[in-house]
Amino acid sequence: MSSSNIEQDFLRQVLAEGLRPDQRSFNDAREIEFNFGAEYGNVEVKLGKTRLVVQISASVKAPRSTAPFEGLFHITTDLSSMAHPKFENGTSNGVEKIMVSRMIEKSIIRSNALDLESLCIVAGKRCWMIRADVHYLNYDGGLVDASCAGVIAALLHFRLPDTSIDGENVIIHDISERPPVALSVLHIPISSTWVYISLSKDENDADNVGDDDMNDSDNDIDSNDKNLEYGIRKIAVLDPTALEQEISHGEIIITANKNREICQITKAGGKLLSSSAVYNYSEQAFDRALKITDKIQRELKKDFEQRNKGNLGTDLSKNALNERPVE
Amino acid sequence: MSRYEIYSPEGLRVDGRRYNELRYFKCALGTHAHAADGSAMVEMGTSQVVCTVKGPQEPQQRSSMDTKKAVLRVNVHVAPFSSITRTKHTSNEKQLQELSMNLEETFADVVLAHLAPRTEIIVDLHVLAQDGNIMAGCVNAMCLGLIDAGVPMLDFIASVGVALADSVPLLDPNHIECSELPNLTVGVTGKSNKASLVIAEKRILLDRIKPSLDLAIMGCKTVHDIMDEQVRIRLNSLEDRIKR
Amino acid sequence: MNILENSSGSAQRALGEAPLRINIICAVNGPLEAKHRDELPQHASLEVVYRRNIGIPMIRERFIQDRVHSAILSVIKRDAYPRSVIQVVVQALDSCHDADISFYSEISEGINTACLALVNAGIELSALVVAKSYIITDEGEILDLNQPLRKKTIESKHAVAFRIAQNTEPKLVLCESSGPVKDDLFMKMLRKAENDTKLLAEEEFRKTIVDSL
Amino acid sequence: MEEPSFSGLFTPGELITDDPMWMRGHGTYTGQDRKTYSSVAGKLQRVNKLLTVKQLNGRYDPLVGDHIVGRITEVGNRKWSVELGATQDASLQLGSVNLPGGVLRRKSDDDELNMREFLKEGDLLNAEVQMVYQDGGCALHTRSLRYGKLRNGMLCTVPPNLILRQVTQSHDLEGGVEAIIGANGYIWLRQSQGQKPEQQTTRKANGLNRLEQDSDAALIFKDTNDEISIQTRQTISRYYNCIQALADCEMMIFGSRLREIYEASLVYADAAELLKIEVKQDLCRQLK
Repeated sequence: MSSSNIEQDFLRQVLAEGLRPDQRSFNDAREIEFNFGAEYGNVEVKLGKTRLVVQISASVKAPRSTAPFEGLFHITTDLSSMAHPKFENGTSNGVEKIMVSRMIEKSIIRSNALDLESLCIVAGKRCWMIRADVHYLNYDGGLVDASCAGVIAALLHFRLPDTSIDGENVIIHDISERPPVALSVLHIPISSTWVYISLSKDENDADNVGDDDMNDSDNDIDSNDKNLEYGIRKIAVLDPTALEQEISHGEIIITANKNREICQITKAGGKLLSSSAVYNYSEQAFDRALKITDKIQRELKKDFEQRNKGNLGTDLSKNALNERPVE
Repeated sequence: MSRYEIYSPEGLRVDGRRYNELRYFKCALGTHAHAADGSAMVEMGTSQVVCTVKGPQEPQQRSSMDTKKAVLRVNVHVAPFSSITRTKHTSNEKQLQELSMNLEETFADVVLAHLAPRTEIIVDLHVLAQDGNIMAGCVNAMCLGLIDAGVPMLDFIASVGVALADSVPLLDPNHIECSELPNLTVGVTGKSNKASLVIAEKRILLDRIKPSLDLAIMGCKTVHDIMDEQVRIRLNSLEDRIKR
Repeated sequence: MNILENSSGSAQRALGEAPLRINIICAVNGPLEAKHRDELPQHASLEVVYRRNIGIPMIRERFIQDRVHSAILSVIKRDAYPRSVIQVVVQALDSCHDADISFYSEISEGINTACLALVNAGIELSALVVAKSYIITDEGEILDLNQPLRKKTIESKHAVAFRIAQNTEPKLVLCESSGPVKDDLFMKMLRKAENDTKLLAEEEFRKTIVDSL
Repeated sequence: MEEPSFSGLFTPGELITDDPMWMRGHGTYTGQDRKTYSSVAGKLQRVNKLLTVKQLNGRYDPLVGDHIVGRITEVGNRKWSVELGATQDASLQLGSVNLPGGVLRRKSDDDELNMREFLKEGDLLNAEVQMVYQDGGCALHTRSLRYGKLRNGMLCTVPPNLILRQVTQSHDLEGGVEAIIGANGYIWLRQSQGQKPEQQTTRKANGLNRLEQDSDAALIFKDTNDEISIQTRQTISRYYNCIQALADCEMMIFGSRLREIYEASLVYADAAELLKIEVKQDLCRQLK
C-alpha cells in the first residue's frame, strides 16, 4: 500500500458523487501521446503521467523447428523501480508485472497482429526475430493500455532492412542501398481497461457485497448513476490512475481493433455482467480502438513527412558505423 | 483440419455433439478427504482436474497475512502427462500464473474472506488430463473444493467454454475445437445469468460476442445444477455418517 | 533533471547524433527502508540496475551495472543513511548500434546520469563523479567517443571517471579500457580526461544542478 | 413468505427464507434484496429466531468447554500459540496455566522468562477452550490437573467432524491404555496413569499439604517418558490402527466404540493386519 487510508476514502467519496479527481467522467480515458524517436521503431508513449518507451529491434535467427515458415516475435517488459518504487528490481514476479506482460502477449502476439510468415527469409533456415522492449519510466496506472498501444505504434514505425538471397547466403541490404521495408502488421489491437471500485469503505461487509445481480439493470455501463440509486456500490472506471487502480477490486480488459474484432477479453471478478453488458463494454472498447488507431496513424504520417522533408531519412541511411572499421 | 469437419452442415461437431451440448460432466466432493480440508474432482469430457483446499489456517508466512481477511492463494499444477505431447509445466510459467491470478480474483468476490481474518486458504489445482481449455475445469473444481472445505461463499461459480465456428457458437469445446477456433471461457455466479469471469482469446467479431456469451451462460447453469446436486449427495452422505 | 514523477530524483543526458547518439535516463529512489536481507547496520546499501534499450540484460549489462555501482559508491556518504537502501535504475533509451563501442559510452554516461540523479534526489555526496569515454586511433589521436569520425582505425577504447570536489585535486575512480595502447598515450589520455571531466563538472553539471534548483 | 425447512440441507447461494423476521447466524448472509441465503453447504439449524447453517465438513470450529489436544507452535510474550487444527492458532496465556507451586501462586517475571521450561515449541498438551473470539481464534486454559503436557504415548489425528462430543473425553481402555479424544480430532493414546485424575481432585479437596500439590503440578510439565512395557506399546498401536480404521470408514469416534472395536480386533493377532482395507471395513461392519 503506498497511499494512506484517508486518500483512499477521499477518492471513494469523490467517486460516489460521480466525479473523478482529474475531472474525467467514468468512461473517459486520458489523452494518449506518441513521440517517435530518431530511430525506426522507437516510440515514447505518455498516458497521463504514465510514461514508457518501446524500442523495436530485429536480428536474423533460425526459425523454430515446429514453425519453419514463421519468424519470431518477442516482447519483453521491464517494470523496474524507476516507474514506481513499489516495483521490485530484478524479479518478474508480482501481480502487475505478470498481468502486463501476459496482456500484451495476448493482445498482440496471440491475436496475430504481426504477420509472422512475412518474417521468413529462407524457410526453416533463416528468419527475422523481432523484439519489442518495453521500458517503463513512470507509473500512474493504465500500463496495459499504454504498452499495448506503444508496442503496436512502434511496430508500425519500424522499418526492416531489405534482404535478398544469394545461393546459401542471406544478404542484408543496408538502409542506404535499398529502402527498408515496413513490417506487415495485420491489424491494430488497442486495449481498454476498466477497473471496478466498490464505493463503500468496508467492502467486506457481507450486507453490502450481496448479490449485485438482484436488481442490476442490463445496460449498467451507461447508467452508473442509476446503479447508485439502486444502492449498488460498485462502479467501473475507464483508464484508471495508480490510486484508482489501488483501491479497485477486479478489472475488465478488452482489446479490440478497427475491424470490429475483439482480440481478447480478460475479466476476473469485479461486477457480475450480463452478456449484453459485456457487449456494451466491447462496443466502447471498439470506439476507443478507432480513436487511438486513427491517432497512431496520424502521428505516423506526420513523423514520416517530417523525415522526408528534413531528409532525415537519408541522414539515417548514412550509417556511420560502416565507415568506422573496427580494429 | 478444415472448417467442414469442425461443424458439419447437418449441425454436428467433430465428436458428434450438437452445438449446445455439453460433454459428459462428472464431479465429486471429498475425493481426497485425508489429504486436505476440502477436495473435489471434476471431469469434463476427458479433461480432469483435482482440487485440494487447505484452510482457512494459520498463514505459513507471517508476511502473507492480512489482518482484515483471509488470503486466498491458488496454485495450478499441470501434469506433464495431461496432454498428447508430454510437456513439463512449471508452476511459475506465466500462463499458469495468470490463470491462478484470474482464479484468485474471481473467487475473491464470492468467498466471504472477512469471516476468517489472519488466515490463509491454499487452493491446489492439479490438471491431470486436458482436453480443451483448462480454465473452466479449474473454476468448477475450485468451487467444489472450497465448498467441501466449508469456506463460506456467496454462491457457486460454474464455468464452461465456448468456441466460435464462424457464426455458430459451440458449447464446451474439446481440444480440436479449442485449437482451431477462437474461444472464450465464462464463469457464472449462482443462478444469476451474469458472468463474473470472461476470458477470450484470438479474434472474435464484436457482434458474435453476445450469442456466444448467452450460450455459455446457459451451459454454466447446467453445470451449476449438476454441481449443486453433487454437493447435496455429499451432504447426505456426511449426514448419514453422523447418525451412525 | 527531475523528470520522473515517482522517483526521489531523476536525470537524463543525451550526447551525439544518431547512430552514435547516447541517451540515458536515471531514476534514484531512496533512502528507503531496506529489506531485511539488504540491511547494513552502519551504511546505506546501494542497488544499481542497468538496462539497455534493446534486449534482455546479459553479462554485459551486469558489468556496466557493477561499474556504475562502484563509481557512485565512492562518492555517496553511506554512513549518513544507515539501515536504508538507495535504488538507482539506469536506463538507456538510445545507444549506439555497435555494442562494442557503445559499451564505454554507456559506462561513462551511466555514471554521469546517475550522479546527477543522486544530486537531484538530495542524497549526500562527498564529491561529484564525472566520467568521459575516449577512443585512441592508430595515429595516436585521442578523441571523444561520441564524435563521428571517418576513415580512422580505432586502437583502443576507454571510459574514465574522476572524483571531483572543490579545493582538491581530481582523483581517478574508475578506468575501463580495451585495446592496445602505449603507456605514454594512456597517461596523456588520463590527463586529458582529468581536464575534461573537471570542465564538465564545473560548467555543465554545475549549470544543470543550479537550473534544477 | 417462504417458511425455512429446518431439516433441509442447503448449498451456497441457496435461498433460505425471504422473511425478514429471522436473524442470520453463521453460514448465512443477507443479499442486496434483504433475503437470507446460505453461504456454506450444510444443515440448517434454528435457535429461537436465529438461523444458522452448520457445515458438515471442514476445519475444527472451537466451542467453549471443548477438551482439545494441541501442539505448541510458538512461545510468545506471556502466551503460547497452540496449533489445534482450527482456522487460527489458539492462544494459551501464561496466566491460564497452573505452574508448579500451587494453584494460588502468583506469576513472577521469572516465570515469564522461563516459559520455555514449562512448555516449548513442539510439546503436545491437552487443554480446554476457555473463550472463542469472533474471528475464529480462541483462548485455552489448563487450570485443572486433568490438563497439561502429554507424554507416554502417541498421537492419532482424524477429521474433527468424526468426534462425538461427550461429557468425558478421556477414557480408560482395556489393556492399560488411556485415550484422550480431543474435540479437534487429535487423539492422544497413552499408558494409563496409576491414579485417576478424579482421585487427585478428591485428595486435593481433602486438604493436601503444599509439597504434594507441588509434585502434582510438576508432573504436568514433566518431559521424559516413563518406562513402557512392550505389551502396552503394542496395545497402543492396536488402538491407533483401530481409530484409523474408523476414520477410513467415516465412522464416528467415541469411548465405548473404541472399546468395542478393540474387542473385535482381537480376532487378528497381529495389529498390523488392521492396516488392510478389507479388515478395516469388516471391523466397522461388526459395530452397531
